[in-house]
Amino acid sequence: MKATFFLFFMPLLLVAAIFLLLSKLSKKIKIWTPKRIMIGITGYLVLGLTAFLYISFFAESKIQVLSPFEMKQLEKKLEQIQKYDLENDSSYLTEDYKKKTWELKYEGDTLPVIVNGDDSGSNYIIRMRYKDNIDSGKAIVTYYQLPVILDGIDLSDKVPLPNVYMAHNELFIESLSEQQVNYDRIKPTLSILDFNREVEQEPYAMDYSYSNVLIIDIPRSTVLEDSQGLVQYIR
Amino acid sequence: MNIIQCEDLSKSFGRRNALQHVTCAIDAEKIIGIIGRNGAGKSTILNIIAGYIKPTSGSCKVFNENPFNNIQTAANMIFIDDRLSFSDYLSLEDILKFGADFYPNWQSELAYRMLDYAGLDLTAKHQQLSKGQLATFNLVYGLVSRCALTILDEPMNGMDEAIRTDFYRAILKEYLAFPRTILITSHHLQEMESILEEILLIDKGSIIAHAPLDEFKEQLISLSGPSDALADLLSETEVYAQTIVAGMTSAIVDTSKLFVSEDLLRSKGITLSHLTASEVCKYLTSKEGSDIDAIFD
Amino acid sequence: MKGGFSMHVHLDSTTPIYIQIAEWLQHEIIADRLQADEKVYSQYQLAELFNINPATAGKGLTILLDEQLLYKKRGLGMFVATDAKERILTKRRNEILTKMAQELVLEAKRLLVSDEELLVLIRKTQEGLK
Amino acid sequence: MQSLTNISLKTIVKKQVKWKAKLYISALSSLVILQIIFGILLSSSGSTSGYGRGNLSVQFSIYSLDMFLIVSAFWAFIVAILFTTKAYRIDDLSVISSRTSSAIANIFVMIIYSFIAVVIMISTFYLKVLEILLVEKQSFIIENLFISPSILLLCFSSICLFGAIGLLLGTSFKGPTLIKVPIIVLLLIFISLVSINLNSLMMLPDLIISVIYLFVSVLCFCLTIWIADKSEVSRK
Repeated sequence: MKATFFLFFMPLLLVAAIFLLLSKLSKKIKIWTPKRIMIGITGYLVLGLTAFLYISFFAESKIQVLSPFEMKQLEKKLEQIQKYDLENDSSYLTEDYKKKTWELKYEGDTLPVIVNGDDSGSNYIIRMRYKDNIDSGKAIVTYYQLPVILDGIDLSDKVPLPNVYMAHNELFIESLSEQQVNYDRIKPTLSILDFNREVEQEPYAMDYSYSNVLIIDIPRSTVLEDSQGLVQYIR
Repeated sequence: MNIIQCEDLSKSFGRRNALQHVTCAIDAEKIIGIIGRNGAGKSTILNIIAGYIKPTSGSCKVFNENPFNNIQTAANMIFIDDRLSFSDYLSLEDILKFGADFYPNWQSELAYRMLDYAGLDLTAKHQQLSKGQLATFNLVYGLVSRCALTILDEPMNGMDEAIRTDFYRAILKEYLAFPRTILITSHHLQEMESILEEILLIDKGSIIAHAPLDEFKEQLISLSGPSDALADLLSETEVYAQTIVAGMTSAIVDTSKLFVSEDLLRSKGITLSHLTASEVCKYLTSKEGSDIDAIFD
Repeated sequence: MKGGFSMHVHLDSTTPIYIQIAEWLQHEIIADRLQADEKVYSQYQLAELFNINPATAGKGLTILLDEQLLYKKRGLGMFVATDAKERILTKRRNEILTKMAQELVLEAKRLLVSDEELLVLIRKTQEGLK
Repeated sequence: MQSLTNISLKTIVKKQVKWKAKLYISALSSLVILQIIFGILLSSSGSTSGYGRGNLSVQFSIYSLDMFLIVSAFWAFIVAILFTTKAYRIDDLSVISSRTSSAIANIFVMIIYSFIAVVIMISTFYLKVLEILLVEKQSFIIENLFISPSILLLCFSSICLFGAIGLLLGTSFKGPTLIKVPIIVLLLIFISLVSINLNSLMMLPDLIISVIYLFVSVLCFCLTIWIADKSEVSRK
């Protein structure tokens, strides 16, 4: 009841107050004849139209919004990816998803890995893979970014990359501190209605914990020391 | 032909009876003065005729139709009083265009000439006018609309003395040019009586007289002469007012109950004099023994 | 010059207006401003002239019509009867003069003026006006 | 006897609508100002929804038509009540009119104004969009620039509904007591019923909601005319 009151009556009172104030003021200002008001309103509408034309011609939105259909497809794809991952198959990680590669050098046959994630836990999965064509003492860490879709918007580019570096002959993987992204969405619908209807359905937000994959490629001669148990082997 | 026909008309506001069993008929194309004290019921009957309010009982027919909320009545009737109001956004000139759009018999030229004569600025707003100017404008508005039934409720209120006479003449001339039924109420019967054809006198919610002006005036007569000569005469007729000063009596009596010839009266040293219409009204509506002098006794 | 009268005619408020109108018309006839067989003012003209209700003016005309001082031509209006002036004068002589004489005698009695004195006064007044 | 003027109710209503639409236009200018105040100045951030995923937190500022519609609907309600107040009613008496013709004319003006209000609303929306575009160039997402016809119809019917309720309320207050009390009670029951079932109402498709709103509006309009037909003029 309280919420209804604040939602309904407060704006009503506010609108009423401003409205009455305006009508009091307009009585004081005598220059507003019906004709001038009509011109004013027409002008305002023309302004709105101009804004519309400007937006539609000159403001190509850089960010595309996926349709529910496209998102459904992506969802399916992501499910497949999870399946691949469970089967320790890395073949789904194509060049398309490759985002960054680090070439690291170490000494000896063991490579200890230390993962420093923040409290939010791991935002990416770490996998190791043996590669034959890598010289010993060398590791290639590749970051794959799979699609991250939130409310129909591809956020893949916004996901912060981890920091990967060698120190004291140990491989450090550090997540960066939380990254905030703001979007202004123009949605010419009634969000009260949309919100109420969406409560029933699943929002099109995809789980993103599977979406970032860090692959550590090392020669077969090297033993990866993973004391935290976060790194899984993948083919 | 009767333009207004009221039968056993009563109206009460809560407990107050504003009109009680009024029956009257008003002919077409007459100028009729509706006279009465404040609160006598003038406005109530005018409001019923105009179709603004509903009678509590009885019937009222205007143009043979029930006037209440009737568009036909509204189309042929205009009600002018000091509460006539127009939108803030209209200048006087706009108001004239406004009226011309609605009233089919509208006289634009005449309106301009009359307002020019009264010295009203056409670019002024209705609300900005002084009380007298407002009354002038409203009256012009009422006249040029040329409605078959024109109700003027205190049309001269607040007008200058000089312009009042002019506008009574204006009413008459407009009436001559386009005969219509005009109902006028005024506190100043004296200044308008010459243009009236009939008088309708209302008191305490009832019509106590409805007659052509001259008949109305002759209803009462003033007699004055030696008290002893008048005493017998007065006992036989209805006396409305009486004053005795130093053996001389003057009295207002009902003419219809006076069966004595003028010559006989004169021979007794009694002089007869006519009353003005407003005096007749005053005596007809004054309560028994209600004399301002009585308060000071 | 018909229009010029309105300014000079003042109606008093106690005598009935229609009687004043009838009297004014009779006065116009006596003064030859309205000739025999001339068309008289219509009730509307009178209304405008005196600023009175046309019905009242009509009543004034009716009085003269009833006394046959005016006659009606259908569709044309009212006209002054040929002998109107004569008849008005006779009537005035009979009615008004009698009435005035009555009042004069009564007043003389009140003021204790003897009959002879009154007759002398009348004669003197007549000579004075010659 | 001068012949009487014969004028049909339709002619008079037409004339009244013509004049009223012109003379009450300051109501529309106040809507423009209200829209600018509420839609552009006050709601600078739009409604926000945030998502946190790992070390990425995403915040969406959503600019929808809601605020513009709420302001327009409340505006319509207030304007409708204003139309039935003394100042406006007395003005009607200065020309050929009856309570019925005035009520019908008010209804038409309300409908016309509701339509214009939708156009003003859209205009403000695009101006708001332009403002966001110029201020926040980078993070600007246009999901759809065109407003769908069903949403437009819904906006129109909502504004119309609020106007209709306003007219009915305002007219009821001046109506005979015998009618006034049940109408106001009925209206209160209706409003409380709607606000209780608001959620299930909003689950319906846009078009169905519009039809319900328009139906209730028409009902209110009919009641308004009926009450006006029974009302006396009160000039106190």
